[in-house]
Amino acid sequence: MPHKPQNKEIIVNSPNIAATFEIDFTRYLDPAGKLLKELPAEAKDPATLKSLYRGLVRARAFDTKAVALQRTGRLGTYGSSIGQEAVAVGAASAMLADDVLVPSFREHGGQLWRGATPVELFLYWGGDERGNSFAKAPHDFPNCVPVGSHALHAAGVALAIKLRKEPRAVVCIFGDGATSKGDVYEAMNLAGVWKLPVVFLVSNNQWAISVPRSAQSAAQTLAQKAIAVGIPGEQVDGNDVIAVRTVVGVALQRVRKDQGPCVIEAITYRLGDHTTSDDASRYRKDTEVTPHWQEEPIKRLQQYLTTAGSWTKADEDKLLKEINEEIEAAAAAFLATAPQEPSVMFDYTYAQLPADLAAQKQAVLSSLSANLSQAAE
Amino acid sequence: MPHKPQNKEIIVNSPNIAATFEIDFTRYLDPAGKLLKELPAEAKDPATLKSLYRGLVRARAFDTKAVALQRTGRLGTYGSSIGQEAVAVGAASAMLADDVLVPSFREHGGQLWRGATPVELFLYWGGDERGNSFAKAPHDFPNCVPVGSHALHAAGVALAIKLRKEPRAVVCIFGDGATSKGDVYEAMNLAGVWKLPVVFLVSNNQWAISVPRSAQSAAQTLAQKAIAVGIPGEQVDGNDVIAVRTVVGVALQRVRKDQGPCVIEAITYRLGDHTTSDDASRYRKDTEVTPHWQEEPIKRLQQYLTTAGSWTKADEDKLLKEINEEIEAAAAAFLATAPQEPSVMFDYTYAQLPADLAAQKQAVLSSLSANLSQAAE
Amino acid sequence: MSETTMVQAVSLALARAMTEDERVIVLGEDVGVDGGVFRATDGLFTRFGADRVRDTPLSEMGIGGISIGLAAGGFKPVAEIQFSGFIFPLIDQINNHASRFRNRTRGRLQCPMVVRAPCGGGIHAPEHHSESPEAMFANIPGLRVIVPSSPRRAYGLLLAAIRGSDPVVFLEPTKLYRGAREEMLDDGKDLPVDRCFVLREGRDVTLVAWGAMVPEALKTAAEWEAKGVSAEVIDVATLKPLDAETIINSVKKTGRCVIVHEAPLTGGFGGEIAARVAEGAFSSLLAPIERVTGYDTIMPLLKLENVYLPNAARIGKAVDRAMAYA
Amino acid sequence: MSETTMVQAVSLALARAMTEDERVIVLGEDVGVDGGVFRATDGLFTRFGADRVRDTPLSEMGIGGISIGLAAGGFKPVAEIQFSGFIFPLIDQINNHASRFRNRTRGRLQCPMVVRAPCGGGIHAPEHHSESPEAMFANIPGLRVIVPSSPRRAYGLLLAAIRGSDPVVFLEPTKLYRGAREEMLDDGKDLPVDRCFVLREGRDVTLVAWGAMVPEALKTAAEWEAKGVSAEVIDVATLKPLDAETIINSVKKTGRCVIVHEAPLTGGFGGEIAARVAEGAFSSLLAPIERVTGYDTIMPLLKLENVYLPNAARIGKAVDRAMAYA
Ligand SMILES: Cc1ncc(C[n+]2csc(CCOP(=O)(O)OP(=O)(O)O)c2C)c(N)n1
Ligand SMILES: Cc1ncc(C[n+]2csc(CCOP(=O)(O)OP(=O)(O)O)c2C)c(N)n1
Ligand SMILES: [Mg+2]
Ligand SMILES: [Mg+2]
Repeated sequence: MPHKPQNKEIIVNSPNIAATFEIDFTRYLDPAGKLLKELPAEAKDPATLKSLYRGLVRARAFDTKAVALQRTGRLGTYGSSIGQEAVAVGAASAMLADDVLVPSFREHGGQLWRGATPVELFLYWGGDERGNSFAKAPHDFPNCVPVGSHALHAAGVALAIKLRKEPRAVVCIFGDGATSKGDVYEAMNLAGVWKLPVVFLVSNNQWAISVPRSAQSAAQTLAQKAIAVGIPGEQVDGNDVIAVRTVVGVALQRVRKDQGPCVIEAITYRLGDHTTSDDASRYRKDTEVTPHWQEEPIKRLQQYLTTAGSWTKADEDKLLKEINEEIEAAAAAFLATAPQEPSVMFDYTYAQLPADLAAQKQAVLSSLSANLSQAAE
Repeated sequence: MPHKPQNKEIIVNSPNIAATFEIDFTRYLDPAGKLLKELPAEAKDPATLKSLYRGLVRARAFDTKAVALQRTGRLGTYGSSIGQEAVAVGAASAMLADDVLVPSFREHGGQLWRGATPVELFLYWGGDERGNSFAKAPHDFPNCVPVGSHALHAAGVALAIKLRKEPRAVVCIFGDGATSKGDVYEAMNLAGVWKLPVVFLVSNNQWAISVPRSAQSAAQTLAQKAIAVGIPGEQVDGNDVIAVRTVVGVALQRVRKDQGPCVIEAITYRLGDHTTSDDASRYRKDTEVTPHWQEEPIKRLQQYLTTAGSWTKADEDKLLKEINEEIEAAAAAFLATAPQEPSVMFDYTYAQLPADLAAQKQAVLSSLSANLSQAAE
Repeated sequence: MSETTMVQAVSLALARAMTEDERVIVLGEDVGVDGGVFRATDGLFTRFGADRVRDTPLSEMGIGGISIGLAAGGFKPVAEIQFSGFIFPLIDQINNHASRFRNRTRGRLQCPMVVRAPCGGGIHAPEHHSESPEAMFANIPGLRVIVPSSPRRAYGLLLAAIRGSDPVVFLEPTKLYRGAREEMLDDGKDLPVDRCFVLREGRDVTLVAWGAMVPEALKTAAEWEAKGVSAEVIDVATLKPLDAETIINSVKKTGRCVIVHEAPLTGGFGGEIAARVAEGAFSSLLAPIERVTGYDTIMPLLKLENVYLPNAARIGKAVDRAMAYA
Repeated sequence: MSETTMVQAVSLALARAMTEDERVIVLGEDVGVDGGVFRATDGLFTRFGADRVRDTPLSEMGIGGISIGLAAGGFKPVAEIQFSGFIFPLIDQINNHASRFRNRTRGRLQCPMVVRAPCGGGIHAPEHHSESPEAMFANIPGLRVIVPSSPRRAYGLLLAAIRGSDPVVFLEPTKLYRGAREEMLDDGKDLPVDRCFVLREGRDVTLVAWGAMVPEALKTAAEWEAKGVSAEVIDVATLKPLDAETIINSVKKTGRCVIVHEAPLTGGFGGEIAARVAEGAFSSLLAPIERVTGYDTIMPLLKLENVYLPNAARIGKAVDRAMAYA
């Protein structure tokens, strides 16, 4: 029995055409913040839009501070999300607390929205494993550095949720580059055939370090990766946080009703360097970047809110002050965090410390205390 | 600049639809061998059709003998291609000598067509590396047992061909199961974005050991794997050797003109066990299998040829006799082949035998001669 | 009581684990209705249903990565990889994720999963079906690597592997699936997964082996007994974390050590054991440590398989060399 | 003459190889216009064009498998893997194919390819960027595994790796990319890829190391000289196939051996070397062989990186233990 297609394919009854497919694109706000069609019901309340705005601004403030900390040697290599904050923030805003976010490494805005603290994120990027403890987002997965490898974890935790028949969902975010990887494909295929409660959200920022989107795949859209695995795929304007929230929200409703996974391609743009180790001027021209500043998500929503009469200069000043204070306080708390005991590196390797490893730990402990007493001399 | 789509996608000018796609299906002969539409020019000559018929019959005779040899302990585990001979034979018949066949492990008919000898194939399946020497098909790759991993080699050798600007093509064949693997996806994606001269031919025999096609993927067709990577994908009746030859032939013409790769899904059916180690009755019913005997490729072509007046009982008897003699002679030659020197296992490990390995080889040689002299005592 | 083969012992352990803990999920290619190509999951599908005995698409990376997500999501996946040669696409997931989840989240997320795969030669299987990849996993911190050598140990070690909370690679020698059989009880008793097993005591030489080489070592020990050489035989069983102490103590007593494995010599796990013994039993060694292993060549196709694989005779020669050393 | 860094030496070798043999193709992520994230391919794109200096999609398995097809198709691919943690998706292709093509076709198809990847810690890189995966490749027959430790050796060894006909995994310690510099000539001279290098002669102890641990060993040797201990320092350079002879001969002379690597102890390649030395220099050893290595833990994030990594002081303590043994 052939598998029943989940997609909105049209099965054409001609003997020569086995199937046809199409890919939708959604956007509410144009780059200037002008409304293109009626807002969806969930986005009509100005309070909702203001909280989204706050999420975007908070993400950018975090990024800005993180880059500053890196430049002064207090953080390791850092990947800013400047210009693409609406993807993770929009998705996170559509999720419930019990859902699971399985991020790449550029979803700071979404992580913060869901309860990871700025101190935790600073700790992680500062090279301290305690940053992944996520006390207030305990279901969420830590950042995943090996590109795309987490898509399978998302499918796996979705299977766990499905087996327990919980009405929860998983959102997995990765970049345009990641869509070229076989593990991402296998994850989508498994999710499709097992109808897993997971949304694969492609944050297509047009670049994978120096490799442009056009050099990743001949596919005209990345949403159509979905067609290969028989699940719905669609595009959304990734700089329109309302559109992202709406499209992800609709997908999550389907997912929670066990109606199967999907792929959403959010079209955005990486305004900054790939990371603090990167120098994008080596491979892309300013003239390419500049126009994209006209499309970025924060100004877009701000303009809409302002035009709609929901946002004033005073609101803006108050928000910036609040958020700057929060982030500065977090940075200070991060810098003041007492270092981990070095020997902690042994403690989580196995559920119980094996004899072999206990001996190695002992060696570290005694050499550290030797160093300490040397230093004390 | 967005990549120009290679596919026959229709870019719809609605702001909400980014792209649409369709999948074609080709067949000339119905299961009873009745012609459904005019034969393509290249297939009109009865001599061509007779040679295709010969290729199918030869494949089946080889399979039959191989299974018999396995049953009597003279071959290792063997995977017969019974019922799906038309896929590899049809593809091979569309290729030129200088092209490259990159097969899985069930393409005996195609390998024989291209010049691998039955003795070589028996040697390989009998556990002797010399079976991969392919004196008369020197470009062809050996069988690939790790499912799907060869798709990347096909893309790689296609890149080699493209870099040298040769008018050659690569045909890579794998099963429905293989399409679930990430390496196959990565190969298709690389071939797409680099426009490599390779045809990916899916031999969809509906089963991957005990796992049915419907459990591999929610995709409605396997041809649509192509859409994910922006290349053309189409289906063909894989039990209609004329259709396979034609569709692969057209694709190879495109490929040789550097017009890019494609995916062709050939729909066929595995009439036998997965391999001689398998017992398909554990997982599929005879009632499923039986109707497929009405669709198998050899009888189909035979009926067409007979009806068309191009084939007689005498032709059939003569062909069977010839082929049986060839295969029996090959089996005898295989069984009479002198074994390899055991120490040969060292000789091809590195381009030059490293000192370390030379010592190990010496140990084997002396222990073998010790055994010999013991045996002689 | 009738005898149980090793593959049956594996089935029994899986069924027992699934019965006692409903978080245990078996997944892999053909593990469902077909019962696994070696029949290790035979009967489980009927007993526990398609949700818990799950046929996967042909997708080894997927099996690895999905298992990690399942484990972090509260289940205890036991994944089957069909043959040893197809375990390599999992290494990325095992090395970069499974072994690290607990550490990188400081204990918040764990990864209790078992990857079972056949290993080793001796059954005239096709290309890529007879390799011994244990060394590839032996340098991955956070992982347990286990190779059973008998039905009882397969049963007890697999139960412990599943009951534990660490990611485990569990390699089952195909040659022993039906080649090893013994009387055993399905009593739910597990065996320690941080311990070597001394299978036979001896005075003159310690034979250290795992998997299908254990019966060969025992055979040598029995035969050499007649020649007046008393061999102690140790089944390493859990390669990682390694119970070096048991091995070292044995060599301190015997003064000689022969290590046996099927994988190629160079970079094989025998090197690690030799290093530990050379260090730990330094002043007790009466002869250089011998390693009897596969050669540093590609595993040959079946015609030359038996030239490649170590056996009791080759082990015996190494024993002779060790005994003759002066 | 000005000094050349190791990453510049790598560039020079690549440019030289591409100039002398047009079959040489460089491919990998960001190797083109960007010149590689470490700048190892800097300038090549301009000189040799997009066909021969090829940016790939983000597809490590793909890079591995395509290189095999390219090599079998008559080219000599030199693939760059961006960071050590992302080499694992290639293992399937390297183990199941690259290392076997020649053997399984009895010489008809070959696979002359080089996979370059950074390795090791010490530059405060992100998660998964500081590992030392050499042991995973060391048990694969048919492969060469090379780890250079200086600009000159990086140059000569890489040239030889590319000129040869075997598949090679070439691991470049990130710490040395800019941390190691010396005067050198771009003279096209290659170095043997089956030989260890004795960098310093000594009488009392042999320090065996590779990659970024070589400078540490040299540092220990220099410092301990002042304490009256004369250390011989060997750069293994080519781990596989291993030139055990040079190491064994050294230990026969010194009687003591300290092996140093960054990778975790258990299952690390140090075990292999210790095993060879323990066997080959059995009667010359005056003290147990010491291994100074990374711990059997996950490589910590950057804050604890330097606690994890071996250094001259830790090597010195091992030397002291070896010298004190009686
Ligand atoms: C498997 C793997 N290969 C290479 C890298 C190095 N790397 C880090 S980010 C990156 C580009 C990722 O591009 P994309 O998926 O588009 O995400 P983006 O960085 O644009 O957010 C690369 C190549 C990696 N982290 N993982
Ligand atoms: C990577 C890998 N996994 C598992 C196997 C074991 N195996 C051999 S053939 C096969 C099924 C292949 O199915 P399909 O791709 O449809 O090809 P078919 O056998 O039907 O021709 C499996 C699982 C393998 N050879 N390689
Ligand atoms: Mg990107
Ligand atoms: Mg199939």
